[in-house]
Amino acid sequence: MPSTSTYYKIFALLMILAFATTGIAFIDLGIFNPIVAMLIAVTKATLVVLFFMHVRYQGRLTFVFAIAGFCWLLILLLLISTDYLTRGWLPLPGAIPPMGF
Amino acid sequence: MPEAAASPIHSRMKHQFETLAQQHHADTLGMWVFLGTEVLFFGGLITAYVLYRTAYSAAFAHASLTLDIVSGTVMTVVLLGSSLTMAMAVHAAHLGHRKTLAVFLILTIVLGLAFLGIKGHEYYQKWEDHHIPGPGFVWDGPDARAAQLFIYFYFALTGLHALHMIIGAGIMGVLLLQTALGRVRTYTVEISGLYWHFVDIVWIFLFPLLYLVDRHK
Amino acid sequence: MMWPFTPAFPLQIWPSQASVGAREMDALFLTELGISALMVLLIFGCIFFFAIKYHRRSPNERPRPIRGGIMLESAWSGIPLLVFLVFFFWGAKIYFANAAPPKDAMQIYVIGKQWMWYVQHPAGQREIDELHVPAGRDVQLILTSQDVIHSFFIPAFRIKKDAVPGMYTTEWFRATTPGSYHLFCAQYCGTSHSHMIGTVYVMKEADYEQWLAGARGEPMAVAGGKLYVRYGCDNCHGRICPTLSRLYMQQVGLADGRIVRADDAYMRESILDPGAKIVAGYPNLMPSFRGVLSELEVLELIAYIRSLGTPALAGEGAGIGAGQGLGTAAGIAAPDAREQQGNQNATPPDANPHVTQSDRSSEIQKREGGEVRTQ
Amino acid sequence: MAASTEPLVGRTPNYLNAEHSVKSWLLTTDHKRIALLYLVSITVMFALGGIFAMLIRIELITPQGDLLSSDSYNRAFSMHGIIMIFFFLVPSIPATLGNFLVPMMVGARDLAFPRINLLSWYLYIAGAAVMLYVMVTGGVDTGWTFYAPFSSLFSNGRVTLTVVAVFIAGFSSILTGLNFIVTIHTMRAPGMTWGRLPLFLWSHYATAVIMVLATPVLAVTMMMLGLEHVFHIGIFDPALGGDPILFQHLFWFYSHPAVYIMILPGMGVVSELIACFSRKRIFGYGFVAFASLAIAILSFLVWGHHMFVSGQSAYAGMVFSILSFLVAVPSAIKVFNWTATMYKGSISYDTPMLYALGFIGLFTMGGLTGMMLATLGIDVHVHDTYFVIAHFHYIMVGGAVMAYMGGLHYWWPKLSGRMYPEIWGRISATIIFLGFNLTFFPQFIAGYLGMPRRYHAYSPEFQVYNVLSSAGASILAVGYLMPLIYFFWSMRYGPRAPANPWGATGLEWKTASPPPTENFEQPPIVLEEAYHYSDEEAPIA
Repeated sequence: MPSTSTYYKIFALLMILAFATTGIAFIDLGIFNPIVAMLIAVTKATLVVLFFMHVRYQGRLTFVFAIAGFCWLLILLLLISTDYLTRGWLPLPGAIPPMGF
Repeated sequence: MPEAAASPIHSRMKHQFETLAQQHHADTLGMWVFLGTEVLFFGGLITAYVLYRTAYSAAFAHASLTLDIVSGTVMTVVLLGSSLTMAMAVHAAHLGHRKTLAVFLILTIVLGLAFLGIKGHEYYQKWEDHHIPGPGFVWDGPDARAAQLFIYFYFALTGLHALHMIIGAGIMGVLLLQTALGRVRTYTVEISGLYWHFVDIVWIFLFPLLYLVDRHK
Repeated sequence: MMWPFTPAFPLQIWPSQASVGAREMDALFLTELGISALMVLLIFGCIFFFAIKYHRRSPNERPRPIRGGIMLESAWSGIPLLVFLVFFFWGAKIYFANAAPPKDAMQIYVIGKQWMWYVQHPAGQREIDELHVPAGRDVQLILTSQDVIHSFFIPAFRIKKDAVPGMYTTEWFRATTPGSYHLFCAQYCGTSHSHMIGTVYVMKEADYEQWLAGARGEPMAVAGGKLYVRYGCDNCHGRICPTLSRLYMQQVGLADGRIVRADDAYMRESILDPGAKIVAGYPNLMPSFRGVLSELEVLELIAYIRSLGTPALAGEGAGIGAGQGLGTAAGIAAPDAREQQGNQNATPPDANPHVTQSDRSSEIQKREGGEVRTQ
Repeated sequence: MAASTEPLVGRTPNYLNAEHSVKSWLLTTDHKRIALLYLVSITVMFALGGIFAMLIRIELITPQGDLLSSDSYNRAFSMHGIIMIFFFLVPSIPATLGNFLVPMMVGARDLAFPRINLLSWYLYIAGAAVMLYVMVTGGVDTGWTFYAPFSSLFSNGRVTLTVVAVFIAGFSSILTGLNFIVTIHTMRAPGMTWGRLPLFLWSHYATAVIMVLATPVLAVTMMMLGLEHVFHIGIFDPALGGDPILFQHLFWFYSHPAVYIMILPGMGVVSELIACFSRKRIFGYGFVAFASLAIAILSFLVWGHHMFVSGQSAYAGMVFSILSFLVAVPSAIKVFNWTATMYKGSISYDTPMLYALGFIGLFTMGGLTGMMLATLGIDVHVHDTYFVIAHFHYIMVGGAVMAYMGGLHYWWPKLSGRMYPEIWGRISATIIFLGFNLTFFPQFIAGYLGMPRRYHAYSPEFQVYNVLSSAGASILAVGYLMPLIYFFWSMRYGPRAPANPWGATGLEWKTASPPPTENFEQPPIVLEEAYHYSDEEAPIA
C-alpha cells in the first residue's frame, strides 16, 4: 500500500497534467493537438490505475485484467479504421462514400 | 490520532471460499473484470465518436467551442480531487480509522455531487441555447447536421458517465451509512474505490475528446 | 386437392453462368468444394474406421494414452494454413477485379426503394424491376437507396452489392449469354422484401440497340438541366456562388484549407448539405435540398454538372490547388484563370481514370446538355 | 452440512432434496440449482424458437407465400433468430452445464459470486419476459441483425422493447462470464493447476472472456439503436449525417465473437465426451487448450467478413478475409486432435458419444463452408443466401446444439441422479443427425443457386430443396421431442445413477449423483492430469 504522501504527490501530478492539457489545447500544434491531448489523458489514466487503484502493488494478473479492456478497445478502433481509412482508396468513378476520410 | 488502535474491519468469509485471502482476491478480480466490460461499454460509443469526429472534423471543432472550457476544466479538477479523497478513504479503511474514513467518504460524495451539479448546469445551458438534438435544435454555424451529431455524442457520452457517477455516489452513500453503523468492511471500500476511480478515468478521456477538439482556432 | 409441388425437371443444381466473372468464381468455388469434400471424407473416414476398429471389447480396457507430437500438430496446422492462403489470394483477386470497374464500362444508375428497383440509363431509358444490358460489354451499376439498405443481387452473374442510403456503391459485370436472369434484393428490407425482385435481360448488341431506340425517356443530363432551372440554381451559381462549369472531378479548395475532389459523392453532399464543404472565398448561402430532391433528382443534377465538362488539360493537371496545402486562392474561387493555371500541379495518381471516364460520359451527354444551357 | 450423512428414507441428502419450497429454488444461490433454473427456462425458449422455425419451414413448402402474410413471416424469422441466438444458444451450454460443472470441475463449493449468478438468471428471465411481451403484442420484424436504418426508422415492429430485452439478456451473459473467469482463476482446488484443467474449463474460460469483452459493445449499440428508434435522433441515420455501415461494424464486433460464445463451450463438451468414451487422454491436450484461447482472441478480429458486400472498403474486406482464415486454423487443430484421440482408443457408442461424433462431422462441414464464406470472391455470391443459412446452422445446430444434447445426456445422471433410457437416447441421436442433414444440406444447394435468405415467397426452381428441408425439419422436431419426453420419464422412473456411470475421470464424477449441496464431502485435492485413464503411457506419436 502506498503512503498518503504518495497519494498527494500523484494528485499534484494529475493537477499539473489537467491544467497542461487545457493549456496545450490553445496552442496550435496542427494534427498533434489531439495526439498530445490523448497522450496526456493516457498518462493521467495510467497514474490513477497504478497508484490510486493499486495495480502497481498487486500481481501481474491484476495488471493483465486492467489493460485487457483497453487492448480490446484498441482492436475495435484499429480494425474499424481499416474500413474508414481506406474507403476512398480505390478509384471508383461515382462511387465514393461520404464517410471516408 | 485517537483511533490509531483501531484495526481493519475484516469481511465475513462466504461459504464458497476456503480463506479470506482467496475471497479478497476473487472480489478484486471480479471488479477488474467488470471494469473491463465497462471500458468496452464506453468504448463502443467512443469509437463511433472518433469516427464521426474524423469525418466531420471542421463541424465538430466548431461545435466543440460551444462547450464551456472553464466548467470542463473545473469538473476535471473536481473529479480528480474526488479520486484523491477516495484513495485516502481506502487508505483509512485499511488502517481501520473509521472517522477518517467517514470524512473522506463525505468529501468524495460532496465532490461527486459538485461534479454532477456543474454538469447539470451545463445541460441547462444547452437547453437554454436550444442545443438539444431533435426538432428544436437551433444552430447558427455552417453545418448544423454534423453539429447536432456532436451534441448528440456530448449528451450520450456525458450522460452515460453521469449515470455512472450517480451510481457511484449511491455506493458511497451506502458505505458511509455502513461506516456510521460500524459495519463497513475494508474490502468493500477498496472495491467500491476501484469503481469510483474508473469513472474518473472515463472523464479523463471524455474531457479532451469533447471539450478540446480544436481550441486554438 | 392439388398437390402444389410441381418440380422443374431436370432438377437445377447449378446456377446459370452468364458472365465472365461467374466462370472465374465457379472455378474457385469448385476447387474449394473439392478440397472440402476430401476433408470431409478424410474426417468421416477416420471416425468410422476408428469407431469400428477400436470398438470397446471389454469393460476393463485401458488403452495407453498417446501424447500429441509437435510435428503432427505443426503439420495439421501448417498445411491447412497454406491451403487457406492460396484461397485467400485467389478470392481477393476475384474480389478486387469485382470492386474496380473498367474505366470504359457503360454506367447505369440503380436506386433501391421499398420495394422496387428503379433503373436509370444515362441516355434516358428508365426501368422498374428490369435491367436491359448488352452481352459482351462491361456494365457498371452505381447503386444507392432512397430508404433502407437493399442489395442488388444477380445470381447468374455472381455479383451482389448493397445499395446503402446516403452513399454510392458500385458493382460491374460483363454478361456473356443472352437470356433473362433473376434479380433479387438480398438485404432484408422490410415487409415485401421477397417481392423486390426482377429480371435482367442480356441482349445481343443489335437487339440492345433496338431496345435503346424503342425505350423512351429524357437523358439524365437534360432532366438535371431542367431541375437546375426549376430550382433556380442558375440564379446564384456562376454569379455569387461557384460556377459549375467544368467542375466535375476538379480539385476544390475549401474554406477550412482542405482540398477535395469534386466527385459524385462531393456533389451529392454539396446539394444536400451545402454547409459541409464550403468552397474557399464563397459565403455559405445555399439552402439544403435534403428532403426536396429525390435520390434520382440528385443523380440527374450530378449528370447535368458532368455534362458541363471536366477540367481542361485534364491529362496533365486536373487539380488546381492540389498538393499545395493552402490551395484556397487558386482553387475554384477563380474559375476563369483555371485553364492558365491548370498544369501547375502534378496530377494525383488516381485522377486519370476519372477524367478519362467522365470525358466519355460527357461526350454522350454533350448534345443535350448544350441545349439545356441555351434555354 | 456438518450433520449426519445418514440415509434419509433411502436417499442421501443432495442438492435436489435439501429443501423443497418454491422459495428455496427461486432464491437459491446454489450453482447447481441455478443451472437447473436455466435449464428449464432455456428449454422453454428453445421450444418457442422451434415453433417459429416450424412456421418458417411450413410456409416455405410452397413458393407462393400463401400460409403467412409477408409481415407475419418476417416476424416469424425475426423472433426465431432473436430467441434462438440471445435466449437459447448464448446461454445454452455455459449457463446450464457450465453453471453446474465449472465449480465442480475446479473442485469448489460454488462459483465465486453465487448471488451474482442468481442475479444473472433473473436478468435472463427479465429479458425473456420482455421478449415474450413483444411476442404476444405483435412481434418484431427486424431480423436478429437489426440493421439500421431499417430497424431504427422504418420497422413497424416493437423494436424498442426487443432492444431492451436483448440489452438485459446481454448483462445476464456478462455476469455469467465474469463469474466463470473469477472462479477459474481463484477457486481451483489444491493441485488443480492450469495444465490439469479439463478442456471443458479451458473452453469456458475462453467463452467467458468473449462474453465480458464483446457483450458491452452490443449493449451500447442496442442502446443507440433504441434511442434512434424512439427519438428519431441518432448516429446511424444517413439523413442526419450518420453511417448505417457503422451499425454493422459495432453489431458484428459483438455478434461474430458471439458465434464463438455458442460454439466454444460445445467444443469443451465434446472434448470431455471423446476422452471419456475413448478412455483416453485428449490427443494434444495443450494444443486443444490453447486453440480455445486463440479462437477467443482471433474471433474479435474477423467481424468484417459479414460485410464484404456492404459498402465497406475493399481493403478492409481483405484484412478481415485473411484474419478469418486464421481463425479457422485453431478450429481445424481441434477437429484433428479429437479424431486422433480415437486412434487406438477403447470406443463405446453410448448416446453422448454418438452426439460427439455427430458434432465432429457436422462442425467440420460447417467449418469448411465457413472457409468458403471467408473467401472474398465466393462470399459476394453466397452472402445473404441460403448458403449462409445452411453454414451457420451446421455450426449452431450441428455444432452447438449437438454438443449441448450430448453434454446433457452425459451429465444427466449427475444432474438428476437418474439414468435415461440408453436405447431411446441412441435412437433420438440418430434421428437428430439424419433430420438435421436432411433439413440443412439442401439449403447449401438452394443458396448457391441464389435463393436469398429471409424470403417469404421464392422462385419455383428452389422448391425441391425447400420441400426436402421442411421434411427434414419435421424429423428433426421428432428427434428433439424424444429426449424431452424420456428425460421427464427418467426423473421418476429411470434407474438410480451411480456416482460415476461412465467410468470417467474428472472431479464431478468423484462425488455422489446428484451431488450434495456443498458438492464434495471433503475438499478435493488433485494429484493427476485431466483424463488420466491409464497409468501407462504410449510412446510419443
